[in-house]
Amino acid sequence: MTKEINVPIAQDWLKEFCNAVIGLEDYLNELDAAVGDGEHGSNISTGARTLLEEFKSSHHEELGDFFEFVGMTIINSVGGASGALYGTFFLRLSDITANKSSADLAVITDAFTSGLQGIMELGGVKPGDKTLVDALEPAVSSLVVSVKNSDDLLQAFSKAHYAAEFGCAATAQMEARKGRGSYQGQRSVGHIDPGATSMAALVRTFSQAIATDRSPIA
Amino acid sequence: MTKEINVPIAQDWLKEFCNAVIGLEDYLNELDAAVGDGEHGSNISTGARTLLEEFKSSHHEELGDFFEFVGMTIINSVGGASGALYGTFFLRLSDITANKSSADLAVITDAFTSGLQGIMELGGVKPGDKTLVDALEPAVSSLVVSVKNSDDLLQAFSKAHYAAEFGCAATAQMEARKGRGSYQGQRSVGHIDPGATSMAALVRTFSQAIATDRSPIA
Amino acid sequence: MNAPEVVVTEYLLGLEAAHPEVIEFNQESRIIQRRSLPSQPKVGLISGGGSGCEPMHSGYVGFGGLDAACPGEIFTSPVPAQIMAATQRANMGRGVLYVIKNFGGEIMNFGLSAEIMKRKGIEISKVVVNDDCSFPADQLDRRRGLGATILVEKIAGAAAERGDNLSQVTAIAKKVIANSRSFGIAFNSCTTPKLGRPIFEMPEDEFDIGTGIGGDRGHLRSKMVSADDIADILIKQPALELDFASNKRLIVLLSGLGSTPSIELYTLSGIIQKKLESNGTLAVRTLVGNLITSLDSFGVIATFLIADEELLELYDSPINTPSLRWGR
Amino acid sequence: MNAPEVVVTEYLLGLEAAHPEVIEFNQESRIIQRRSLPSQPKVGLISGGGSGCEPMHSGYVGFGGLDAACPGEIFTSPVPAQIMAATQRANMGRGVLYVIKNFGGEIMNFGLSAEIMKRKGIEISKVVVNDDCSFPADQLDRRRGLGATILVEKIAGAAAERGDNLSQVTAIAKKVIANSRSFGIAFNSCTTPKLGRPIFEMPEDEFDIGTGIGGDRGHLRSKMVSADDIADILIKQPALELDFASNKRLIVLLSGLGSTPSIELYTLSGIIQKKLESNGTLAVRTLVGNLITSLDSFGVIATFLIADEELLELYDSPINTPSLRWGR
Ligand SMILES: Nc1ncnc2c1ncn2[C@@H]1O[C@H](COP(=O)(O)OP(=O)(O)O)[C@@H](O)[C@H]1O
Ligand SMILES: Nc1ncnc2c1ncn2[C@@H]1O[C@H](COP(=O)(O)OP(=O)(O)O)[C@@H](O)[C@H]1O
Ligand SMILES: [Mg+2]
Ligand SMILES: [Mg+2]
Ligand SMILES: [Mg+2]
Ligand SMILES: [Mg+2]
Repeated sequence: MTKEINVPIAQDWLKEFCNAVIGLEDYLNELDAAVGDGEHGSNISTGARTLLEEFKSSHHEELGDFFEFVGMTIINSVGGASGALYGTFFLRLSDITANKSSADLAVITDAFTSGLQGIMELGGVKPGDKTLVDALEPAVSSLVVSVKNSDDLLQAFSKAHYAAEFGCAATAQMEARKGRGSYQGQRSVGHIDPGATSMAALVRTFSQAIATDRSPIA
Repeated sequence: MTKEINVPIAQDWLKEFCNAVIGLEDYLNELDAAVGDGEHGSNISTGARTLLEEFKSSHHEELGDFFEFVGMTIINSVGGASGALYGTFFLRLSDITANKSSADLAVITDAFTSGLQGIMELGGVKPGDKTLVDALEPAVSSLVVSVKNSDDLLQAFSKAHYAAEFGCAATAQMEARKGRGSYQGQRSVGHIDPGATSMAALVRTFSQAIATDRSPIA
Repeated sequence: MNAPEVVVTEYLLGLEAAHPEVIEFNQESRIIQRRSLPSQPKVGLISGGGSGCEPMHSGYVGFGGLDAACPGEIFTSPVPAQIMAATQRANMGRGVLYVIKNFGGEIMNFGLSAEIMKRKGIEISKVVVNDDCSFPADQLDRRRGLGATILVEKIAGAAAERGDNLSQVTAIAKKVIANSRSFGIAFNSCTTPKLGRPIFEMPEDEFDIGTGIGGDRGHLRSKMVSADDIADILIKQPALELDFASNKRLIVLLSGLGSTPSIELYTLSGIIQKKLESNGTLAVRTLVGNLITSLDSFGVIATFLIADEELLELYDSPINTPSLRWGR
Repeated sequence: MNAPEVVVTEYLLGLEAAHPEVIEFNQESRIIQRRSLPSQPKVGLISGGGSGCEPMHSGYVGFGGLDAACPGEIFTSPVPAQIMAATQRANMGRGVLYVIKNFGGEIMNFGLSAEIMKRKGIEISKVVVNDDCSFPADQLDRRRGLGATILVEKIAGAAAERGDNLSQVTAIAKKVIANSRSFGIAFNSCTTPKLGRPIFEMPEDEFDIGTGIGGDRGHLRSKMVSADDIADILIKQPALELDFASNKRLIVLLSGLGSTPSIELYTLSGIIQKKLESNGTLAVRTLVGNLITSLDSFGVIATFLIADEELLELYDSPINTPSLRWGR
């Protein structure tokens, strides 16, 4: 059973994520059309395609370097609000995993916690504002509990994944207070947030990557 | 039975015509939409409204003056191709009826013949080009025959009216070679020409005016 | 948004209010005229046509452009009373050039006016713009005046401004006409205030080839094609008639028909320029925007003018009108 | 007309080709930059935002305007790589002003870039334009950057051109922001290349109040009203916030959202001016056209700036950009 992640596993995670959002491009655009400007799917897929292309030639030993590379690639290929936010998330992961070639649940939880904070700071959002934070925050809370309970990595991320999906679904009831959706005020209620949907996919693909892991550490 | 027209009868004619085309405004616009730019009804109605207004204060003894006044009013209120053409028609009527306080069928036929020529010259059109000429020309030919046959004025204009309506209907089979309809080429076939339709109304209202005439000469 | 009866008047009032230094709306005569006449008498330039084709022509009144414009009702040529008032305003004793687009209504109304004005002792010269080459050359009658009208107004306007006499200004205008061709396409019909609906229906996946202004539909309908193919359609006939192969320097205008977004216009003009260049022809000047329109039609008119040194110099010289301004 | 992936690039190529003397498209960095830097070092000005809002911002690059613009994908803010390239291009040693519209994406991407650029020793100053007063003043976050952005670029651009230093240029920009308000309405939704259909549905007889750019819908839907009522809606909140009653001289911008015909725009701007005048307020300058758009949206954004002598002088000074040009 996978107890830690390393660069190959992290890269598997990101690949799964990239393929997932590319598959969701139209769906995410449609979600964004209901509350925003109809291009979250395309934005995030552009980043995903760039990442997949970069992975063909990239090579990193340490998680810190790998996540910095991921963060910078996203920041400089996605644009919009989501590019800066997703990018910042990975830059924070990079800070916490600096000089590490592997990370266990505790470190990963620290990293995700820091990533969440980075997003909340940069975006000026709190939970309940109907953004990707509403998928990420429940996931991070769940991870924190898992660390306390000494769950194994897969257990922890399975729970985190459910928390994220649950949080994402809950955005339907929220009124957007940040981002383009906020311009609609009450009219945003009744629609799931596109950023929360892609963020839930980020958490889900993490558990996928560690479940199907074929790396030597496994 | 009316044998001649004078200014009051001519004015009755024009009033009948004005009311007729105002009533036809939308229909003529629709006809023009099919082959042109959808405003023949509005153009000609603008002129009609102006004329009706002017008639309230205008006063002319001689037909020549009256028709010049009508022609100039139309020219300076209608615009488009039809304003210049209808205006010219009346200016030609004015030339032929200059210094006359009344006109019989022979004079009227001369006047209409000259009016037709004026339109054909100014517009550079011949019969068959799918224009108002295709209503006017058969009417004029019919008047010429009526003069030969010594028809009375009402008979002559009843026949001329049918000839005009017939000619107007026949424009449906024609391809426009002049005016906006011509830009459509073959696609103009199948639609009645709006100008021919208003021109048929001009001939029809002449017979109406002399039939319902209440003037001293009657 | 407004009652059909007042549409044109309200527009003209708005135009005047927005450009008070350059033009004024002479409400009595229903013309747009230059705010102040030039200090030196020059040849006058006037034009006019149906409204709904903005900024044509009122947007081109001012220094280096027209002296007056006669706006008709929507898609209806102006009446002689307007044209004569404009003539008298524009006449500074050196004669007046009428820039007429080849539409029956304009030919007739400007023609009638010219006759009367000449009798009043004003020297009148007329040019008829017929740059539309979507109809074959043996159907000259059908060749409408399109984008070249703007070039005539700009270039002949500059010639008048520098002091040319009436026959010189007329010759320049004719040179522009002889050396320019336009071609238009459209993806829909405009909606006129009077009809309150599109003049004609156009299926989503089709477009019209050979479109004019004033609500005209094109004379060939086709299934939708790529921007690249559209560029080819727009270039083909002008290239043949103006012999781009030998005349390698062009002024190119690309006008939207009223509701074509800027991003689409520049995209298309970029493709056109690339195509020209790959054939060794250079667009030495390019003008892109809503220059001659048809209410809210979605489409374009491309205009090409062979640019020799004389025309280029006049084109480049200063102009200050509501819709074209440079050098001042 | 074109594949969504190439829409922006093709537009930028077309813009460059049409205005080669003024701007160039730096393809590697994906920015539009002034063709030649001024002879005297001056404060640099850059801006950027989602494409689809043309001519914003690329159309305002040139003498007296921006030094570089960063066009993002359709309705997507640019990425820091672009912004940093633009910063480096615009930096002539006297610092660079970022003109940021109040959208999360722009705040964040310009913010990230500023941090990095400052570390590289470039002096950066930022202003956030939030002239949209369709949201109440206690929801500052939601107040988007609209037409005032053009005024900031024009007026701060002129200040930079005359040699002001970074803090002076920044102060001017802030003064413009503090003294301007915008309000938008729209009659439909634009169609984005990616979705291939309107972002949202709007019944024929309704319209949106409080519309922004970038495909935003308004936040209040209403039944269709007259042009006169629309003018009232556009004026009301700006008049309150800028106190038109005491500040009697304004610069007024009326921008179409992309597919609003010129005749409608001038009609509306005329009505607005008349209403202002009847309250004793004067539009001393008026700019009407497609200035800041949202693809093919049909609607308008009205922007009002209190014009004191300083701002007016800077507004009037020469500018030569693809979309704004006067005095040169
Ligand atoms: N200020 C913010 N803080 C956190 N998340 C945000 C913020 N603004 C937007 N988002 C998230 O980004 C998503 C939209 O991303 P995207 O469509 O790519 O960018 P944009 O909103 O600039 O068009 C939203 O659904 C929301 O989850
Ligand atoms: N050159 C012409 N000669 C004769 N009649 C013409 C000519 N051009 C147009 N017409 C007539 O004018 C009618 C259209 O008039 P109208 O719609 O008012 O003007 P426009 O064609 O300028 O829009 C046509 O139906 C046709 O009968
Ligand atoms: Mg979005
Ligand atoms: Mg017509
Ligand atoms: Mg017409
Ligand atoms: Mg966006």
